[in-house]
Amino acid sequence: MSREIGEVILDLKNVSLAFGGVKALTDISFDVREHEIRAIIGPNGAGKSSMLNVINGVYRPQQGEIILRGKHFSKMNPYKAARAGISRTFQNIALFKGMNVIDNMMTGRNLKIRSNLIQQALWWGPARREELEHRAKVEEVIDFLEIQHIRKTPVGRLPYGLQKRVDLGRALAMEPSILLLDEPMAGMNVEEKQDMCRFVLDINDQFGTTIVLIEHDMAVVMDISDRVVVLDYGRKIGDGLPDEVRANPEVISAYLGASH
Amino acid sequence: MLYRENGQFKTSYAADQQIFPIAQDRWAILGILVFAFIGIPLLGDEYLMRAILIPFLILSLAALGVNILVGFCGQITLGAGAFMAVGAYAAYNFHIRIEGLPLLVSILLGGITSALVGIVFGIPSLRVRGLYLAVATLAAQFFTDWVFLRIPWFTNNASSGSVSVSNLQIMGWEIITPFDKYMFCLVWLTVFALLAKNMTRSAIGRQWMAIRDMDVAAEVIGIRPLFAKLSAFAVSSFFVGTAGALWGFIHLSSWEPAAFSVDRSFQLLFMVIIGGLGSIMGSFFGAAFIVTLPIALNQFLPAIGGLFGVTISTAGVSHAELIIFGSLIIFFLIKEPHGIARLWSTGKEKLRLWPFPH
Amino acid sequence: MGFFIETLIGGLMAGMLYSLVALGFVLIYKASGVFNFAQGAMLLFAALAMARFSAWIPEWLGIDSLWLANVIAFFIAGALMYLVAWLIERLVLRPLVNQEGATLLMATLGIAYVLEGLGTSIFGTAIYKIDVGMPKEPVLILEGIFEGGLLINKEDFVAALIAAVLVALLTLFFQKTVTGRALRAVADDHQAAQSIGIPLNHIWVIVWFVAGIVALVAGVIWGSKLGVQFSLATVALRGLPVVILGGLTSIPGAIIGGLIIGVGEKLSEVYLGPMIGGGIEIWFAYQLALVFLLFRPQGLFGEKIIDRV
Amino acid sequence: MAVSRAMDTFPRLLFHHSRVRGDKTAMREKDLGIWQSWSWSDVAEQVSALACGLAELGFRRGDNLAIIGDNRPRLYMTMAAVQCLGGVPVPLYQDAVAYEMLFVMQDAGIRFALVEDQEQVDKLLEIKAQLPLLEHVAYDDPRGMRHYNQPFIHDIEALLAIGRIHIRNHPDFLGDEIAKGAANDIGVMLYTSGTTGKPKGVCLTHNAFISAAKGGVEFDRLTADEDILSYLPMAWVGDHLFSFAQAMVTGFTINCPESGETVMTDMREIGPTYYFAPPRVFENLLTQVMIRMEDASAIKQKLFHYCMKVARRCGADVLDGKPVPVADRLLYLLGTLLIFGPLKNVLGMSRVRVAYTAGAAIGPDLFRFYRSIGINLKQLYGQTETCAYVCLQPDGEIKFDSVGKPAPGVEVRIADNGEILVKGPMLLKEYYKRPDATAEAINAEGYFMTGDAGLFDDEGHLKIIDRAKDVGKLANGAMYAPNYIENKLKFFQYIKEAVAFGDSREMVCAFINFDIGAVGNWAERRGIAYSGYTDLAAKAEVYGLIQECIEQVNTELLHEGALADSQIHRFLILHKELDPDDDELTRTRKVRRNFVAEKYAVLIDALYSGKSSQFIETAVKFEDGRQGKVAADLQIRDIKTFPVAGRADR
Repeated sequence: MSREIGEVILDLKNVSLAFGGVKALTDISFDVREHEIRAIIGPNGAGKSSMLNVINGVYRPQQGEIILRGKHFSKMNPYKAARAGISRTFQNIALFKGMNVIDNMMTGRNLKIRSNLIQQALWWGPARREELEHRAKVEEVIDFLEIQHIRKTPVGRLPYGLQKRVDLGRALAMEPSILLLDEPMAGMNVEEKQDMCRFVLDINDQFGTTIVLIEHDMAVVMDISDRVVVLDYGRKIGDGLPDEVRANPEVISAYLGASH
Repeated sequence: MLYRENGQFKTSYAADQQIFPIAQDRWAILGILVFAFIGIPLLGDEYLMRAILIPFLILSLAALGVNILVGFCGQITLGAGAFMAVGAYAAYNFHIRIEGLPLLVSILLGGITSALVGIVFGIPSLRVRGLYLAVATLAAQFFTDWVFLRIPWFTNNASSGSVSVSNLQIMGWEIITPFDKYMFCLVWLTVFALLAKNMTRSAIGRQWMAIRDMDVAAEVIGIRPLFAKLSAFAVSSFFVGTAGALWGFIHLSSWEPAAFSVDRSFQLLFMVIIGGLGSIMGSFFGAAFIVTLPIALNQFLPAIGGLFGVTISTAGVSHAELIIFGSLIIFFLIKEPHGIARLWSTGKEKLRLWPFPH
Repeated sequence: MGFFIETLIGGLMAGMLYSLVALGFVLIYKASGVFNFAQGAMLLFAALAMARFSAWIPEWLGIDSLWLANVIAFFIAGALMYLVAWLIERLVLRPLVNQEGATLLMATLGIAYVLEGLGTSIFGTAIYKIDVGMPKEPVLILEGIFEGGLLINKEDFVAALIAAVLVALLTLFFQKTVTGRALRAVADDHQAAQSIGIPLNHIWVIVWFVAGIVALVAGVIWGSKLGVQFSLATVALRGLPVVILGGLTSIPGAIIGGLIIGVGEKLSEVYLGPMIGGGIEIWFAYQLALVFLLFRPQGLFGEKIIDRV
Repeated sequence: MAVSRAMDTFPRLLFHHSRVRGDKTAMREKDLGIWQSWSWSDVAEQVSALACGLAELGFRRGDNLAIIGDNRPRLYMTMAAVQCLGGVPVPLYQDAVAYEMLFVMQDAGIRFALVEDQEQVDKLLEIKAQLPLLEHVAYDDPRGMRHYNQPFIHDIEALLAIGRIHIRNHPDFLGDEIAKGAANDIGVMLYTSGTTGKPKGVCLTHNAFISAAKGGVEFDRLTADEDILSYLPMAWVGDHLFSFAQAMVTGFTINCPESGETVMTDMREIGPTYYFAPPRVFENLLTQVMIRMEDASAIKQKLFHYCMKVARRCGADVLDGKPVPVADRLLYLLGTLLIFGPLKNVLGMSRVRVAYTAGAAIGPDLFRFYRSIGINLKQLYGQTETCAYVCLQPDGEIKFDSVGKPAPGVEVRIADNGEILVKGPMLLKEYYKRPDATAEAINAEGYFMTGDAGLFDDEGHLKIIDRAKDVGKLANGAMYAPNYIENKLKFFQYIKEAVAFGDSREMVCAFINFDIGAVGNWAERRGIAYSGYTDLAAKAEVYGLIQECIEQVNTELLHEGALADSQIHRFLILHKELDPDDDELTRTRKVRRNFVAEKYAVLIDALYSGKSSQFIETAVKFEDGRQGKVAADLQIRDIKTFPVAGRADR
């Protein structure tokens, strides 16, 4: 491997999150290094998705802070996170159903749009130029994800596996430095899983994107991730290299408890 | 069936992203424009222009505006009539208070004023959605109803409560005859439809649709709901406002606040629903449908009644109109929730696939 | 002070009627997720039926008793409302099941048009009187406490009383009867209710019927006060801010919201009106609701919406 | 640069086009959502850079370069670049697995390879140890190639870059190299598929392909404005002729699809004017058309079938410009508007002026379908050794069962044993390093022996009968081609399998298997009750039905000169269906003639001994694996044959 794992770029310190009285996350700290693939695992309801939602500001934690490239945020919001180069995919695919694949991915280029509303209304100068440039960028992502044959299909008509891929494509179109993947392989068949694994590794390898990933399939996690955080009932019960985590008795019991 | 697309390949993104990528569509739209600009003025009579075509053109413009907000950005509004009123009265005030202000500028300023008011009434959309928002927009409606009825300044202290404009001209072209009015509205609509189409196919349009389809995901990829929603309110209100100004200035010449009542708001909403939410084309279909339906009913109902020996009074016709209208809305919602535009695009798709069914 | 309290009470009385309209909205929204814009049209339709039948019945049956004629007319109008509820469920709700809220809202606008058209073509467009023997004369009360006493409209008082009784009855119906409990179950969770064997379609008919009866009562009261005419349909528009304020899913919310709006309208009309011009009550109610929305988007008693990702 | 004006090699043709139509599009490829285009001058520039880059890596005159990948402009350009340097491109089938490639790579002594992508690089790495000669591998698509650090693996971009530097330093180099080239140099080496024995490298000269291409171009009046979809394997001679040689000769545009999955869509977009596909592609398309039409509404289906009836009646004549009644012509016009035009559009064939098919026999129904809806589909005949150029069907002279007339410049002769012999400029120079095979294939008079048996009909059209080695002789010495007869029989929908006998016998007899579906249907319509195949096979009515079919074949055979003696005299309907499970058919459903002859020897005897019936009992395997026996008393029928006129000719 030629990519080299760098310094810590994302550091979460003592994050706690509650909905009403229900605690979703309790005092969780962990860090993510540049260029690594960091997995978050845990049984259902362990708070994995909440963790991602805290990182990119969809949920506001009651306590704790997020340090992104040395900048402290007590609260993130999704727009700020996006600006800072964090993009993500969703567990229950959150594509824009009324648009086709290209347009969905074009929304991922939104932050890079410089032309204003009037220029766009006139389809004039910079607006037109930008449309064409971003289309070209999006086409590269389409090519990368091998979804050429559906580029103009409305996303609602796509099968589940392809929707997941488009969701990833939209996140990639942002050219993120950190990519959060919420169960990218859930509900897929073996072949689709393999494809998705390959894409994740390729993204990490080719663009040096840091990846934080939630995944259920332990085999996949152990294969592709550099370090693993284990959550259970909103607490961190393990953190380290895949092999260390696998040997951690607390992790084993949590997984056994969750009937594994 | 009529489509022969072999050989229409695209060698650049510019060609691929044009509004009508299929040559046959380009020819069709060109044909329609030629007919509208040359054919109709040659063939149509004054009644047709005054009673059907001018209202159709202006309401199409308003429907475009409503569709931007409701269809593209997913923010339900029941207050479109209010923004027509704001546009009309603002343009009126600019027109009469500033000596020598060109007509075009007055109308545009009317639209801009409407856009500003639209932004103010769009603020609740940042906090509430769906049905709650629909009610919030009614607030705009009732507020403006009241303002233009009760605050004399806006009507230049007109004692009757009705205002009127005269001496409409653009660089020496006096807009007097129905033909003049038709041409003026047609040019205006053509330009604005193009602007609307451009917006909906560029970044701003995608922002609106993203907010409509999945607002959380939109925010996560860096779309600011504040900007997206308020810009939709502003652009929508601008379109609706200029339509209001045209309605007052060109179509009515003199009007009262009742011209822009809550019924007008509902009417505009029906246009975009029946025409097709989220479709530029749909706005035209909807406007055409709603403008022509009452006229058609007025023509045909008594005739049909006559066939069965029943005389249908004018009042009877208007009652029947309500019933038929309401039934049609329900029928459309059940049978084709995406409106005539969807029928159109399905039909087009069928023609492209012909003779295959799918 | 006395004048203020008088206004306040007047507002409360009017508010009670708003509550009644709002109640119709809430009932239907809770049970079928439909924001029923046709509530006003139902009100108009019911009132028209009541007004016309109470006039026709003495003619047809030769009954002299106004009271009896009214009772018969009330039952006929009630039956009509059942028919309306049944037709709506059959022709509109069932085909549109599982559609988005906005679609259903539009559908109710369609229903409103049909009902208005039907109502006026069957019953005519003139202004009709409903005389159910409501006392018209104003009374003075609490003369001991306030100087000059408080002038209360007896009719308003009776109306408020009827409204209160109706609300109480409905509450009982919901809490104590099997149908009522089924209704609540449906309101909580459509699918769950269906899976334990509650017939959704039947429930909808009942809810729309109940809403129809509420509309009928409200129509009778408004009608006897102002006469039955086309403009009654817009009364529903006055009910809207009430539901927004109270929360779409809350019956107490509808009542309290109605009272707040009623009082607010009257107070603003009396105290604010002279400053900025008359006729502000409609938009004032709306602005009140709007400002309120900004701080509490789900209304006073509505459930908080949590975004799940 | 100074290049000879003679246009007798492909590099010279290329630079000619870049001079006379430099701005015209030479190649397109659907990539990144649009059709990326290269003009002839772009191509010339890239080819120059590629050639110089290769030269810089050490590519020398006479070297062979393997090209492996899907149809990509860069791969076609590499062919030209290699030819510029006097080397020989050797395209390989891209879907072959590594060990299948090994033989060709070794045989051709490959030093350089240009491949499409990571997948192909991996294959080469897998067999690299067995390829000591292989020095350099370049790839076109960098996807996934980041970690391939081996010094002998190059990105094509890097190759282009060093090529461009080379051009700056040695501006005359390439011109000189091209000038050294001669028309008689080997232009390309294509490996035969090698159904028997190892593949052989067929060495074809520039002159051979240019002659073949020119002949075809003149024959069909192709121009520089044609568009062709290049989607068939580059290693196949047809693609080399159509997509490379003819494009180079005329200057028309080749279009590479985005991927295998999108060929249909890409075809619809491009709408080629010149199209080639093997019969199975046409067959699949037709099947799709029929299946999709089945979902159509009843009215539309009626309309479709009506229009197709009109098309069958007069479509081919309209296409050939023959006289057609006015009413039919109008109906056909209507059909074109409603059905044929749209159908061609969805098939991507609206603009097709000339379409060819070859490689296998095409069913007459299939062929007729395309022609009747106005697609000028024709057949051609040729081999790798003849640049796929021997016979072509001229416009307006289309016969379903012939492959047309000898192409311009080609001499065709039928040997005594029926074998087709051809001679012309398009012949191979030799088999690579196989003088023995070369000597075997080309006879003393310079004719190439195709190995196919054929005959010319009265109008000079060539008909392919069979593989020459399968052709036998009747007792009277007349030619006898069992496959040919069997295929004729099998064109009837009622006949599923047929086995003909006649080699060294005085007459031809046949076993028939009918199609249980079609005949069952037919029987039901006539109210004939039956319990199964064996039962139905014994019915006199069925015999009558089959007999009619065979009689028709006999009348056809009568007009086929040398085969007139092959008319079927007697036949029987087998009591069971021939079955791969009983080893009577191969798994690809070809009849095992010898096995069947042995197994049913008693039936054959009965056929030739003039009996009118014969009892037989046969062991069968049922689908569930059980063994069983089927017994029947088979009838044998005589069939009317027609006297052969002009027997004296032979």
